[in-house]
Amino acid sequence: MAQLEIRLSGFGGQGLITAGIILADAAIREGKQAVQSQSYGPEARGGASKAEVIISDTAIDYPKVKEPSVLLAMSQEACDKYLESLRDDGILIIDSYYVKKVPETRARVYSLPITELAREKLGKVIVANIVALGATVEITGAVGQGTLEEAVLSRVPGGTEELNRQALAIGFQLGRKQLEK
Amino acid sequence: MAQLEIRLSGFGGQGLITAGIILADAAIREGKQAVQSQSYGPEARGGASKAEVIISDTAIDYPKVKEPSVLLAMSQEACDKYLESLRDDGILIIDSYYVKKVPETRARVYSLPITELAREKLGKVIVANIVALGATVEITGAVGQGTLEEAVLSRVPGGTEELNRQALAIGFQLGRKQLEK
Amino acid sequence: MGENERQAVLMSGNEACVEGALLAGINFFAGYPITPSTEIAEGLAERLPRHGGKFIQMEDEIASMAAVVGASLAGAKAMTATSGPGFSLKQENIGFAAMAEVPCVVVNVQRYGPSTGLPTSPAQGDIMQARWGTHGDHPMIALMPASVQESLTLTIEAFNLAEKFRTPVILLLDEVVGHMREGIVPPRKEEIMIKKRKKPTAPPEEYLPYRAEPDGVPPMANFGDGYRFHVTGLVHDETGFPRGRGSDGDYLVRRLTNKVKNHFVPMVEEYLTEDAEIAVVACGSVARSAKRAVNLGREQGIKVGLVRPISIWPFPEKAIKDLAGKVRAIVVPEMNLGQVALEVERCACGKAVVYRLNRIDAELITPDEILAKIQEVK
Amino acid sequence: MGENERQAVLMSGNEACVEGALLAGINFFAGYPITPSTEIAEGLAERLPRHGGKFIQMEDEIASMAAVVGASLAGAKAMTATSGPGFSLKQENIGFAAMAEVPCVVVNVQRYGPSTGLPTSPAQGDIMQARWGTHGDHPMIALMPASVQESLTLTIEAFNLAEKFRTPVILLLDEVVGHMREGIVPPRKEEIMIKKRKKPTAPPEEYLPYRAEPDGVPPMANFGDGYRFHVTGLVHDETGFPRGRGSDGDYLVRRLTNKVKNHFVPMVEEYLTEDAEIAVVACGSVARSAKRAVNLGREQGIKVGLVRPISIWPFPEKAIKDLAGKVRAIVVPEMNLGQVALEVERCACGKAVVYRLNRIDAELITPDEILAKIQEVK
Amino acid sequence: MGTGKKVRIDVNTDWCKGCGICIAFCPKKVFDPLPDNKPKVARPEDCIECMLCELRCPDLAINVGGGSDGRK
Amino acid sequence: MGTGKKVRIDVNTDWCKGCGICIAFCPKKVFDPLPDNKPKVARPEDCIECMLCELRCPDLAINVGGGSDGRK
Amino acid sequence: MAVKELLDRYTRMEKLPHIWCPGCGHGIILGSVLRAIQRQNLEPDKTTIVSGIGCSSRAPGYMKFDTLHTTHGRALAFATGVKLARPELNVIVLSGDGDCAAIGGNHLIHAARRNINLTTVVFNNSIYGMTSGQYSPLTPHKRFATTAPYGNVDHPFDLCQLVIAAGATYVARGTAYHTQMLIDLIAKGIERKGFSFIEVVTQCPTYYGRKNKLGSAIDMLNWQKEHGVPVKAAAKLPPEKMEGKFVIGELHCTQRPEYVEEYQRIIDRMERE
Amino acid sequence: MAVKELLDRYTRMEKLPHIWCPGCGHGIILGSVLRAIQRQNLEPDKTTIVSGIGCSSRAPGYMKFDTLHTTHGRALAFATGVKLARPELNVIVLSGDGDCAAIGGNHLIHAARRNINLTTVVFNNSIYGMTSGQYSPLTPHKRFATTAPYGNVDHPFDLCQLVIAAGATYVARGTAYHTQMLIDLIAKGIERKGFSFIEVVTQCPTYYGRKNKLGSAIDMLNWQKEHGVPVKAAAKLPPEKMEGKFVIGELHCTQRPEYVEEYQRIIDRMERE
Ligand SMILES: Cc1ncc(C[n+]2csc(CCOP(=O)(O)OP(=O)(O)O)c2C)c(N)n1
Ligand SMILES: Cc1ncc(C[n+]2csc(CCOP(=O)(O)OP(=O)(O)O)c2C)c(N)n1
Ligand code: SF4
Ligand code: SF4
Ligand code: SF4
Ligand code: SF4
Ligand code: SF4
Ligand code: SF4
Ligand SMILES: [Mg+2]
Ligand SMILES: [Mg+2]
Repeated sequence: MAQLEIRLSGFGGQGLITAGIILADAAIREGKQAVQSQSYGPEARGGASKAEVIISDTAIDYPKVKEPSVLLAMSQEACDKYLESLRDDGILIIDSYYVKKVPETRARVYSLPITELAREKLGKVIVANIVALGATVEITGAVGQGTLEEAVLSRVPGGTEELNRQALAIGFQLGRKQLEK
Repeated sequence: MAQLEIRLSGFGGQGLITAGIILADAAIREGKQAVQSQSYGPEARGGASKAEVIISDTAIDYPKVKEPSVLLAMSQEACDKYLESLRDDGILIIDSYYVKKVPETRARVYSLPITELAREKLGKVIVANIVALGATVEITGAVGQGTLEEAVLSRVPGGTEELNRQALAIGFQLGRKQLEK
Repeated sequence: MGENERQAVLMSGNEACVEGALLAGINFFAGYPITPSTEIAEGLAERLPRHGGKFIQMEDEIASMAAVVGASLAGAKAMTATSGPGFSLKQENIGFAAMAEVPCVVVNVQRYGPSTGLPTSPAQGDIMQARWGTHGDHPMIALMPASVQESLTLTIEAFNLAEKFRTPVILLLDEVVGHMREGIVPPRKEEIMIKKRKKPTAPPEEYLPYRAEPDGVPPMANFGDGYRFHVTGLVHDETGFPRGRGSDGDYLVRRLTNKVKNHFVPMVEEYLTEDAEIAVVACGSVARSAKRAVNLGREQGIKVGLVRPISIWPFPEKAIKDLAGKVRAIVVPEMNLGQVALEVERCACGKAVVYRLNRIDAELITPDEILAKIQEVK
Repeated sequence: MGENERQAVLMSGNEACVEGALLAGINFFAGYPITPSTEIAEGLAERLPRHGGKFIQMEDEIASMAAVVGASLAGAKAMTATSGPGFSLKQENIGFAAMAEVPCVVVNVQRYGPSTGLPTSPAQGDIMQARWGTHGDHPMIALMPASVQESLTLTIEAFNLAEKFRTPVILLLDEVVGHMREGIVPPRKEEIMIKKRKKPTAPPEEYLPYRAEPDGVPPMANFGDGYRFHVTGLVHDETGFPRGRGSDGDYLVRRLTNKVKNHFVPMVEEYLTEDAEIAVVACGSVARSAKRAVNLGREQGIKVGLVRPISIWPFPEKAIKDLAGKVRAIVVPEMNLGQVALEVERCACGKAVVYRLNRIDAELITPDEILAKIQEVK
Repeated sequence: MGTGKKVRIDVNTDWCKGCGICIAFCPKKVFDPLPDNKPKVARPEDCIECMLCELRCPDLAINVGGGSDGRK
Repeated sequence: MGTGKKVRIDVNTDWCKGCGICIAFCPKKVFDPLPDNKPKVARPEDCIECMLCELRCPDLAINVGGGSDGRK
Repeated sequence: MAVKELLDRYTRMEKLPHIWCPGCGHGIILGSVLRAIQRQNLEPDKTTIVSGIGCSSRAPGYMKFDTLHTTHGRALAFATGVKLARPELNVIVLSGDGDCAAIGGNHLIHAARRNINLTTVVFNNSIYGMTSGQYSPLTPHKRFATTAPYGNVDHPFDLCQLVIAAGATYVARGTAYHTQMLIDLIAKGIERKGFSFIEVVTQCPTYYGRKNKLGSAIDMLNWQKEHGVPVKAAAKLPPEKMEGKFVIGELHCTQRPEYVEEYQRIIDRMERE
Repeated sequence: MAVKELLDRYTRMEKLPHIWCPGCGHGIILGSVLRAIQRQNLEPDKTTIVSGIGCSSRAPGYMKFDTLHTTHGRALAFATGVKLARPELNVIVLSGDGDCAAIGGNHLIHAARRNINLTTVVFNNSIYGMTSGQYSPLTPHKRFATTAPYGNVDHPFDLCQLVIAAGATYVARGTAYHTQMLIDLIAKGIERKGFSFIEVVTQCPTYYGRKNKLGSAIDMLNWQKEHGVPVKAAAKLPPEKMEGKFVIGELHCTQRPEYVEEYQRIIDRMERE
């Protein structure tokens, strides 16, 4: 793998920056190079939110993601805003709960009921980011499932491990189903 | 006259800076060029005090006095410190009340009882600076008596005009006597 | 000034600054005492109320700078004065004034630094700070008078430039100029060109407080005039409101820089440079010694001239570049460890050799020293 | 750090700065929150008491800087962290630390300015301010990390340099480096060279607190160790006391400047410059883009190299002068309107043509832009 | 209590952020929460026009008693 | 009323600046002013060792009651 | 008056909705300030609102007057310049607890000492909201903040007492909950000549609330309701019953020469001379 | 103890005589501080004196301890660093009315709020002496100064009341005239744990005296004698009799947790964990 560039986007409060950190952490655990960065809005809260991760086998110089090959969009606004930058051969993963209008694109699109499942199966919208992460990793193979779980468990608040493990499992499953299609 | 450089020195509180300003003012009134400057001690009060005046018919560039042709010394310390800088063909005027030890010099020396006269004749040591100014001007011809008086009267606190006029007269007289010698 | 005779008057550089400010139409001063600038505050404390203006001694220099900006927004011609330590403290709000485009004059009577240094002694150590003291890219205009007369005229000019460019202007005196007294002829009111900030011609509904005209400067309404506009130190667009966009920053900060860079005419005194083979570049009081040294050099047959940046910022690049193309050597005497020299070296671009002459023992560099250097590089 | 495995850890530049400080032996931090530096204060608020150290949030940045100097005099390894507006406010007391020779580390995580600017956006607009922000001539050391790993190692280095030279050292992060996360391998305690200030060997009666040794640096006693010495921001002689003499100032300020100038070894990364015909000079996060551009250029057969000043102040004059003698063109990309370029132009001295590449729209300059410039000047 | 007559209460749902303050502190329980926690004017006839909801709405999103022709 | 015995009062004339405070506030009028306004210990026998002159001398120029062997 | 008219007359509607978090008390205070301005019938063209930096300090951006968003902590110093230069303007300063009591503390006490005719409203949410939750000089002892991970070591100011001691002539404390009282207090502050100071206890559910497990904005308003005791009631309560509570209402109201007028007197005297 | 011993033990005699003007009260206060230090038997090697900038702030230079002459107004902030970094040191701050109450006002109230164990002595001569006579925040209304040529428009702080309101646990006021009382007050300030503050009313004959025609240093001391009313006496006087006078003695003495100790408690807790 040369350099995998992933953008996780949505709105503030969805935990996308945490997701980005966990993803980069997992990559590091596998001995890869990784850079994670994020955008801060003018008020650093509310509004759009964006986390970016670059995973590579070699040193990463320029640390920003310009044309991601993977875009996760967890809000309509984010989807509309960032789709343009996605590579033509890229992968778009959208949360069908928020993104109703799937724009036209040459990328492969996976529309997943991420938030819906988090709510339905776990009763906690708050872990939608972990569900998304599981699905994304499953679909892209960015990192291994094991290291991702390690990274998740080391970064979530004490006492929420089980919840997050379940969220991750749901995510993996969601991804797998898509791949099987 | 090319450029006349005068240094008035003594200790803080003797009014030497005022004297310097008055002298420069008088020169200006005569249409000459003049620059007045002073040294501030680290605390701007107490200790040594020094005012310098350059009078010239043409523009004055470098505004500081390095080798004065006239040195007024109203304290022993000032005399000892600044004599060295006086030009060999210069004029040294000392207040005999404070400067007891007249150092050797090739300059012409005038030892005058400035403070003594101010105290004796006017009962006010505070106008010794004006007495000194009168004597200095009389001896050096730096400016005219009339303009000097104008300058003095325009710069002293209201109500002290007469006192200062008298002090000036005493100074003139003191100078004249010396010249007559 | 009252009287109208053309009789020269003896005053100090600091006093002349007060006179200049009054002639320029100052009506607000906020300050905090500090040697060797205090006489400016004291002079205005006495004079301003006689002219219907206001003087206030604030709790510190930060507050003084803030009050000046506030007063200017309310329509006043406002000034503050300080020295080294106070100048450091004012930097944040000087940056605000630059960003929000609030005209004002900041006098810094340079004293010996760093830190408390030698409070009553001269130096020219704040030249680079005048340009770069506040954070971020920003425009800066700074003027350095070399005489008492110029202290007066450049104070007026500082107000004019501030009003013209809607930006803080720094008057960079040094202690020598601030404290020495010379005879000067104050101009008559009617002889002075007074520049006032452009007022909006649009009605309030249409007023865009940060929409620049071709000269790069937006017209400025006063608070209280019915325009009800917003002023902020955040990056803002033409409406004056922040939108948090980098593109607004790009547009704004470039405009701020360019309005000065493209429209400010650098002020330089050239003396005997026409046929010069050696040049001295000097500012403020040191330029006086330099002029004397040049004269002495000429007497000795040395083809030497003087370039005196009167406006030190923006740096008179062109004048120095031209000079470097003409002379063999440039001597840069300064009462610091080499600040103007940095820019001279840059602009000389290898075309002329730059020699530094630095004195930091609290004494004005003498003509003899400069002459010696001229002879050395001859 | 606790664990000793060589497993890389993911952390941000700000977090790495915290780790570096702890490894360097910090035991005092005073600060005031400001984006984008706040995580450093937050990290140390949590970590310091666990190491027996002290964290205090002061009432403002001025007080933070003051407390840091006070703590250092009492023997602590002390640091503060801030961004643009706070950096402006700290300047007066940074100058005090330079003058009184008090070791300390000042972190400035640069954000978009001037003024409040764009608080969460990157820029490199405080480079000149880091050198010239305080009044008067003074020495200054400033380091600019380009990666999270370097944020850690240069924080340690900043403490070492501060202790070695008895002077404030500035760690000039930019928001990109401060906020991005990378995997880094924190060194083991025993792998790190820790420099401590020289202690006096003389007994208290003979101690001259400002008598420098041949390296220009005087040994430093702690308050409370029985030396009973005097510290002031006034010009002082070797005893530490002021005498109001210009000659003391001359000696002192030259010594302060020279101890750094003559003994500091500039830190520069050179990459593929050996045979280069074109060079890029870039710092901080921009240097990452530059490295990529250089690699891309090489792929296209362009002989291009990179010089990255790690210590931006004192400016690595020699490296740039040598470079200018070697290459035809120098490209200087910066997230400002041209600050490093000024020094590069000066040092190039006309020998190489200097091209500026400036971006101030709050985005990191991309490798493509730099490559395009390289191709343009090729 | 209330006036019996329906008071006009306008909620600007574009501005409302669903904090629930109006709902919680209405003395007459005039509002019911919608799924997004924004208020539904459920019992306008109970409103006593105490204005508390309007005064306490952090988003200036509630208007009680009609426009400028309101009685207050 | 004084101890009758002469109290040793030392004035450091090098430090004394002649402010006259000691002279003015000595309850026993022990000092007389010299021409330069510095104090002359004129009536040491009247001294009651109240120490006020020592405490109030702004120049730390007065020592009452001998050196460290003093009784205070 | 209904909010619609208030919005029309005094706000920059195109800037709304504001940036504040759901349930943030700053919006309630903003509404109260506008209502007080309306109550006092201030001429909008002659009214200037000045703030520093912080979530609270964003308020002026929404208000249709001349508005000045300055540097952190310095609002009162800027406002002093505005007022002195143009005394006919009504100048209102909006500030946060950090802005006003931390970095801006000196300007606060000096403005109070001068008794300059400004009205200052402090949005006291006991935290630095804008920078995401550090303790402020008004964060209670032992409470948590990002920079007080082990509980706050500092003790807070009683800011009203401080400002009274500094010389302010009108000092009051309100809460976001007691909105009607708050409007009265601000209105009176505007009415009074001299330095008027109104501290408003308010909620930051996002940082202060979350860090200290204080529940929702509603819970925090309820806390204000239960812990804010009106002056008169407080006077009757024994000290132990006031433990942990705070007094609200008008705390201080007196008269002293106002700064700008005093200065004007000098100008007038000069003119007569 | 006789002054000779005091000088030997606690002063840098080679620096004396000091730079202050004849009759300047700063010397009296310096003597009183030294005597209080002696009374409390502070270990000289463990005592640090910190000052800002001003005539008064020159005092530490004459004192044989670790001495720190900082920037204008910032002494308390530097001292906070010294004390926190090395709590076993006795830290005494000497400051002027300008240094402490003008530019340094914020550090003063925050140090008081934290109740950090420092002793602060303010040399209040009602003027900026060092810079030759501008008004300070403690210059009385209508008095003259170089920047108040028409009489001071400002009203002064009651600095002791301000510091009490800010949270100091020991606050007292003395004068240069009442030297014995002054030594007692400073000694007690040192003894007390927490933030101790002693304002000393003193004379600057050179600027404040001259500008306001108050006569010699002796006249000014007499004024202090006649206008400084001890706390107990003041309590008995009707308000009209206190007009123009000021209270001297111990004004406030209470107990609250001290900052450095509180912080140490956290460190100790961490270690136990
Ligand atoms: C000089 C300076 N220091 C620090 C900051 C960062 N800063 C911005 S807002 C703020 C605190 C705001 O707290 P507060 O005033 O209580 O307002 P709130 O956000 O809580 O309403 C700080 C520290 C700054 N902008 N400028
Ligand atoms: C930042 C800064 N501002 C101003 C000054 C100038 N300054 C030095 S001392 C002083 C005032 C001193 O007054 P005070 O503290 O009352 O001491 P005093 O001289 O009266 O004893 C001032 C304004 C300075 N040194 N630094
Ligand atoms: S109080 Fe306002 S913002 Fe909150 S839920 Fe009700 S209408 Fe919406
Ligand atoms: S006005 Fe009062 S009663 Fe009516 S809805 Fe609002 S809060 Fe309820
Ligand atoms: S000790 Fe008392 S009585 Fe004796 S000389 Fe001094 S003041 Fe007078
Ligand atoms: S009090 Fe001290 S300084 Fe003053 S006259 Fe007496 S001995 Fe001299
Ligand atoms: S962070 Fe706190 S203060 Fe800021 S807007 Fe959100 S709730 Fe309000
Ligand atoms: S100027 Fe005033 S305060 Fe300063 S030493 Fe002289 S008398 Fe004392
Ligand atoms: Mg707050
Ligand atoms: Mg004073």
